[in-house]
Order: sequence, then structure tokens, then C-alpha cells
Amino acid sequence: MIEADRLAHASRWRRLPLAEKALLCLGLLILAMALPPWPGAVLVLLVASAGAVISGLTLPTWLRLLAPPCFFILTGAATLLVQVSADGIGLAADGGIQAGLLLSRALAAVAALLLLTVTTPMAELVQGLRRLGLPVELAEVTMTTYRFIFILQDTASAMHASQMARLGGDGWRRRIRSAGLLAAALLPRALDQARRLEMGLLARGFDGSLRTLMPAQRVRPWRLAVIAGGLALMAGLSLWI
Amino acid sequence: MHIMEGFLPAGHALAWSAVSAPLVVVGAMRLRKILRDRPEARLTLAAAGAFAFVLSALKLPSVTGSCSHPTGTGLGAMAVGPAATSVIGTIVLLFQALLLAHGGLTTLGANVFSMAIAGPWIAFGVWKLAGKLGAPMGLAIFLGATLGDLGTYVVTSFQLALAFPDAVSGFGGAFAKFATIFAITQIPLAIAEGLLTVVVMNALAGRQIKTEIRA
Amino acid sequence: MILEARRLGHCYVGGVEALRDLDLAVPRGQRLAILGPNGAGKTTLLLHLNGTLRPKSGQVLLDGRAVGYDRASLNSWRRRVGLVLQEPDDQLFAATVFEDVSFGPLNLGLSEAEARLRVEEALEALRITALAERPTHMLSFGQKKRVAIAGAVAMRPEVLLLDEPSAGLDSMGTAHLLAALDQLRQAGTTLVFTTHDVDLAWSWADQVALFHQGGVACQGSAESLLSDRAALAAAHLKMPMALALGLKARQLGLLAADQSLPRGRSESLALLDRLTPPGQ
Amino acid sequence: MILEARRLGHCYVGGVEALRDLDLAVPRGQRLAILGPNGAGKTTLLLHLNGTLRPKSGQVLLDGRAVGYDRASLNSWRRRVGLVLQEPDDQLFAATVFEDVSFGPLNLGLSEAEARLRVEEALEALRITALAERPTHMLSFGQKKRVAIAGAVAMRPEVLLLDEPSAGLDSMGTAHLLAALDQLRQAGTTLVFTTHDVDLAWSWADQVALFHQGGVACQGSAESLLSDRAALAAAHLKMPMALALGLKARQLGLLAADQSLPRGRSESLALLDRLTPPGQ
Repeated sequence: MIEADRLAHASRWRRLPLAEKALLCLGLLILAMALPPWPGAVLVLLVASAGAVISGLTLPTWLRLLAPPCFFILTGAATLLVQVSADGIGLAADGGIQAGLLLSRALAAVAALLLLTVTTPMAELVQGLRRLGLPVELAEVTMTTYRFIFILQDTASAMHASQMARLGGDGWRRRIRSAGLLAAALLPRALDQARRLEMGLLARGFDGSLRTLMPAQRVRPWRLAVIAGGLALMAGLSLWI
Repeated sequence: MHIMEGFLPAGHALAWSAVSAPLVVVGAMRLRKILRDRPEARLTLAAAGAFAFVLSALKLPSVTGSCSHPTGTGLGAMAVGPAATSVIGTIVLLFQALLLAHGGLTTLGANVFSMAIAGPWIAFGVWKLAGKLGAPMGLAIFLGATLGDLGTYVVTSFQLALAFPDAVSGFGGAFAKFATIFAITQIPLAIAEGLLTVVVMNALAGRQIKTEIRA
Repeated sequence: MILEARRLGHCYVGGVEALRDLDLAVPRGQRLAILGPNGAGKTTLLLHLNGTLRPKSGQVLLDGRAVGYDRASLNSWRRRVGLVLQEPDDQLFAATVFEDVSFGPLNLGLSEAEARLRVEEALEALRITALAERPTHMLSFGQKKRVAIAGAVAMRPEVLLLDEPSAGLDSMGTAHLLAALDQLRQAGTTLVFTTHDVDLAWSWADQVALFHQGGVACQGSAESLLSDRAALAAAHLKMPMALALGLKARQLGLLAADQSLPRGRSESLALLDRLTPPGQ
Repeated sequence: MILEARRLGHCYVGGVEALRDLDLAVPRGQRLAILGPNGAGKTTLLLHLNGTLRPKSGQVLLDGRAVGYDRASLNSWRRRVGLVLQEPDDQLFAATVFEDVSFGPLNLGLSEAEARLRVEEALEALRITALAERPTHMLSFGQKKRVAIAGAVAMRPEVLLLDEPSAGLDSMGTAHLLAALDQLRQAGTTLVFTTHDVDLAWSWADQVALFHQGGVACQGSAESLLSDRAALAAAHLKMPMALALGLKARQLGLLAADQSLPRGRSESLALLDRLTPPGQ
């Protein structure tokens, strides 16, 4: 179970047109990248978090989703605290400020992207990419990959449970061996699944393309304008301060 | 080794995207041709992509006690070739960014370069070279996967050092800093991934998996 | 006969013989159960009946005419004969239920509006309209099974082939599924299904074909065939409980010859209740 | 009680409640069926009973003592309680049957000679010695299922947990499997299995636990529980045919109170034959 995926399907913003969500989130992402981190990034982080809560997430869930990327960002940012010179390693003069600015920019960017993923199911995102010119074959591969991920995940977790039940997780060497055996057993399962799906789709008239009907969404220009206006306001505000 | 969303300054993010894009586009074009000739290959390709995604979410025990995740780049390069690995790798990186908030859109180009291009080619090259020099099968696989993994980490450190040069010692110092910090987690992980790949390739050798999606 | 197989033969790679001189006739508008043990080749037979596999020998006939394996023939064949595999994950590929069910209709070359209509109709027939927007990977096994059937139904086939339709379903899931399929049959669809379960075959088939050693050992009405102990024993099968009970009730005079025999568990239990202790 | 669950609670990510205040007691040396509809959480329960999942609340007891979740406790827990999942393909990792079955014994730290002995013993118990050298991917479904069970049996567990052991098997396959499991029970192994099939539960369990809405609604001997119409109805289940017939036969005086009730299809059909028409 992938939590962001589950949340996207349960989101209050689930039915909003992709264009609105994409404009808001990608706009926030661009602002996070382009504006000076103070106060731009902080504004973006606040707006994204507010959006998450309005779209139906609880604050603890939102923070839990932000935590792992935050950890990775912290490790990277920590390097800016020190400097290396001929005399050896020392604290960088403005390292704290540099690290803080980097941390806030990255965190704001992560929040902006995360807001998109917890409100928009993958199918809609790929549909959007398709409209932006992603070749149809690649869109189909991408969506079929998405579908297979969940099947294989269930298989992998059953395999893992079975290995643990037979004490395959006891000790470092055994865990490596178990993980290797699992991966080796999973790959043929994945390829088999593909072959069986091909058979199943042939019976449904598969002729090479995987065309389906997408639910139509009506984009309301005034709402796009409001979102764009809001983003512009944020940009203006942070440049002015 | 993923660079998180927003971590690279805008200029660097764009530059790395510009570096990776042509390589991915060329791969994608070749892939399109294959998919037109053999429509059923899209299912196989999707299965391989999903496999790579699930594999990368597999917890690997690491020597330091913490858990890490394999990159699968070495395995992909050896099983289906580095070119196909690049395209599959890009799809997987996109899914990781969107579904797991691991990596990002602005850093996709940089991550694709280190993990879907540099890593697989290094792994593939080392594997082939070790084989030519007469290394036993298992050792060649181990070296390929381990060095492929280490290669991605060196490239990532390089990318970060370019973006954040040290105030005093510049790029060199920054590279040393990043390389040292990540070495703690990456060297044990690279060894674990090398061993894992040996186990997988051995097990697969007994099953004669058709490498039907070699691009 | 809407669909027929004549002297069908098929070998798998490696020379394992799956079908041997198999004859089968599917009467229009009926429910035909292909009954036999697992691994005997029932699935292989279904894959031949809609042209997914091509026989090594023999032929398949639609409305009495042998069908070809060129693209156009296959296309019209698959329009008329739909197939639902045992494992729904082998047929569902799209992200949402609605999208997935629309795959077949679009392959028929229908317009978007018409395809949309077909999808809605199929979802309605399987009673899963409420699931339309649901992501495929969040469905239960029983729901997936119904979506897979809807995907075939949306192509409005004249014959629907179902591989082990009740496998993996509990009694409630099976009941729901059969009720939905009954509706299709009333609308005129011919239904062919494989099963290893004599009770299911008895509870739900008009005709039964006994599958044994790669061929159809015998075919006939469910009642005549499933009460034929010799034929059942030859195929290593036993009589369905409900049928045995019904026949006994007839013998005991509890059920008149023109009264219908119990088919399912509920009817059987009700009939059993009517057996009275001696002297009452 | 060799194994017990007390007030077990478990939620999945996203807050779906799978288990709620579940109590279960597994008596030593018996066959316990956990009976309930699909998707109700029966598998989740089994995963708690060998420590694969950790409960949100409540505890699991082995020999009356609560078990911990540290490495050493889990290790000894899993030596004593073996687990076999529904899908055998998820459990076979090695290239050949022999190698695969040796996975567990080698993980126990046994010497090669001793592990070999365990493997041979397990293959013998499941009657698949002849398959030892076969590649796992070339086995039939029923064979794979038995290999998966052998893999658990080779660790000589005191309790064996089986998830839907008969799923996907035809009547012959089920009969073979149950015969092999019977042998294990005679050797003293406690068997716990989940099923949605009342007939299977009646034909093969000593005790039955009715699983309903994330908890065990009631637990008792197979006969008392499966003949309790009210309890069955509450769990949306119907009485097993063989049991209903047997009870009726007792009522009719055909079966003395000390004679055992029919469990399977053969015994039921034989009993049915003994019902005589009036006046004979």
C-alpha cells in the first residue's frame, strides 16, 4: 500500500480538474525554486500545508509524509555547516544561514510536489503528461507499470512473510540471501504476469494500443485565474519584503 | 542516491535536465520503435518497471545497522542492457518522486543522470571488463553492481559539489565533504547491493529468463 | 449450435498434449458447464473457443461455419465470443474501473459516446456502477472479478466464456456473481463456464460436458449427466449432494416427478427439513 | 492452549480496522478451522499468530506466556509456529523442490546432514519424495501447494498455520492434501487453517472459530458450532450439507447418537442411500 496513492484517491480535491491542481502545485514548486528562500519558501510551505489540510489530510499525516524527505535534505544540508581548508575542517562562517536557506527552499519544493501527489491520482497526472506531448506508447507503458506495481507489491510482501516464517530474516547474511532470492523469484513472476495479461487483453481485442475512456473534466477559467493571481500575489509579496 | 526535490538551485536543475533529456529521448525513441513493432513488449516493459520499483522499495540490511534500499541499476544493466535500463530507470524515478516523495521533479534530470545513465553504464562496463579479464562470473557481477552503485554516489557527490562549492576550498573541498558524509551509508549499501545482485543473477541463471526487452 | 469445436487437438511446447480429438457443442442461450479436474486443459479449451490459441488440428465453428485465423475473422470472432479468465489481475490493466471496462468497446471501433454507453450498461449489468471511479488496485477480489466480467460484457458478446468463475469467491460472492450472470442469460447471452466443482455445475448449468483426458467424455443435460454414476465415476467425480438428495426425495415420494430438483444449498436444506421421522 | 490471541487489534495504514478485540484459543494437537467470508481479515489474523505482524493492541500467548517481538523471541516463536500462505508461488524461491524445502532447516542452523534428514522427512510426510529433484516452476498447482507445506513442515513446528489450504484445488487435490495433513496431526502437530467453506470446515476440523467483523464471534467444537443455526446465520453462513443430513438421519433414527455423523461427500452419499422409501 502506497500512502500517497491511497490519499490521492480519497482526497477532497479528487474531482477538481487536473489543470487547477497542477497550476497550483507546480506554480508553488516554481515559486519555491525562483523566489528568495526568505520569505518565499516559507510562504510556499505554509500555503502547501494549508492546501493539504483543506484537501482532507490531517496535520500529523502531512507531517509524517514530509518527514522522510526532510531527513534526506537535512543530511545534505549539514555539509554546508562545515568548510574544508588547508588547515583542516572548520565551521563555515555563514554555514548556518546557507544550510537554513537550502533547507527551507528544498522543504518548500517537496511540500509543493507532495500536495500534487496527495490530491491527484497517477492516472490523471499521466493523462496530463499525455496532453503535454508524452508519446502515447510511453503513457501506456507508464500506466501499465503503475498497475503492475500494486500486484507485485502484494506478491513481494507475501514472499517476504513466507521467508520470515522460515527464519530467512535472522542475521545479515541470511537477509541478503533472502532478499536476493525474493528478487529472483519476483522477476519471473512479473514477466509471467505480463504474458498472462497479454493473453487476457487479446481476448478483449488488444491490437497493440491500450486506449481507454478517461473521465472528462471541465476546466473553469476563472478558477485558474484566481490560482494564478494568488501565485502572483505570493511572488510579489516575497519580492517586496 | 536520490537528490531531493528543490535541493539543487534552479540553474543546476535545468542544466542536468538538459544533459539527461537527449539521452532519455533517444532511448525513448528507440523504445517507441520497438513498441510499434512488438506491441506486447509494452506489457513486458511495464512488468520490468514495476519490478524495479518494488525492488527499490525492498529493505536491505546494511552493515551499519540501518536499512537501505537497492538501486537495481546493476541488475538492470546486466539483465536487459544499460540503454533499456535508462528508460525503465527514468519511469521508476518519476514514480518514486510522485508516489513516495523520494527524489523530485526539479532534480529528476540530475537523478536520471546519476542513477539511470551513469550507474548502469559503469556497472555494465565493469561487468564486461571483469569478464574479459578472466574474473569468475560471481566476482564480475559483484564488481559491476558494487561499482555501479558507488559510481552513482560519486556522481551525486559531484553534482552536489558543483552546486554547493566550499567557501574556502571550492569544488574540491565540497566534493570531499559530500563524498565523506554519504560514504557512511553508501559504501556498505554498495557492498550489500553487489552481494544481492550476485544472488539474484545466480538464481536467474537457473531459470533461463528470456531477456526479451533488451533494447 | 452457436459455437462448436470439432476434433480439436492442441500440444503445448514440449509436447504435452492438452486437447485430443475434442468435440463440444454449445447450444444457443444456455448455460454450459465444462466439468473436470484441474490441470486437465479446460482453460486451454476456452482459449481455443475465442481464437486466442490456434489448434494444432480440428476446427472451431461459429453458427456452423469454421472460423479463420486472419485478423478480420479473429476480430469479429472476439466481438461475438467474450472470455473472462480465472484471475482478474490477468485482464485488468487500467487505473480505474471505468477506464478498464472501456477498453473492449473502444477496440470495437465504437465512438466515445457509444463506448461510454456500453460501459455504463455493463457496469449496471454487473451491479458495480458505484465502483466506476474506483482505482482497480483497491478493489476486493470479488469486485475485480466482476469488473473483469463487465469488461467482456461491454463488448456485448453473444457467448461469454468464463474460466472457473467462482474460484476464490466465498458463498456470498459466488451467489452475487451468479445472480448477475443470470441477468445476462435472461438477456440472451450464452454462457460457457469451466469448473472442477460438481455442486456448482449442478446448481447453475443447463448442460454439462465432462472433460476427461483432454477430451469431452460426454455431454448432456445437467440432470441426466450428473445423475449418471458410471459416467461420473469414469471421470473421478462424485454426484452433487443436492442432486443425490433430490433424487432420493423423489424416490421417497417427497418430490413429484414434475417438481424441480433442489439445486443449491438452501433448497436442499429446506427439502431435508421435510423428511419426517417414521410414524409422524 | 498452545497458542492464544487476547483482545487483538490491528489497523491497516489508512485506518481500516482488520482485527478488533479478537480472542482465539488454539488447543494443542487439534485441528482448528477459522471460518469466515473473504476479505474479513482471516489472513491478517494468521500473520499475527506467528509474529509476522505486530498487533496495535492485545497480545499473543504461546503456552500461556505472552511473546515478545525482539529478535530472539521471534526466532523461537517461528520455530514453533509454522505458516503456509494461500498462494504457493509466493513461497517457493529455490530452483528445485529439495533446495526449496531445505531453506527453513538451514536457517535453523542445522548441519547439512541433519537438514537433509529433515527435508527427506518432510517430503515423505507430504508424499512428494518423488518430486525432490524437480524444478519448482514445472510443478502443478497442487504439487506446489504441497511443496510449500513441506517447506514449513521441515522446520518441525508444533503448530502449523494454513491459509485457505484447499483454495484452487479440485476435490481430488483437496483429498490428497488433507490426507497428508492428517498424518502430521497424528504425529502431534496442531493445525490451524482458515477457510470460507463450511463444508471443508465440517469435513476436517475438530474445533471451529467463527470469524465475523474482525473478531471471533464464537468458538467451539465443530459439531456444536456448525449445527447452531442462529450462530451461523449471524455470520451469514449456512449449515454444511453433510452435517444437516447427519442430524436428520439421527432424528429419523437411522444413525444412533453414538454413531459418528458423516463428514464428507462419500459418507453423506452412503448415508443417503440408506434412507428407505416408506413401506419398505
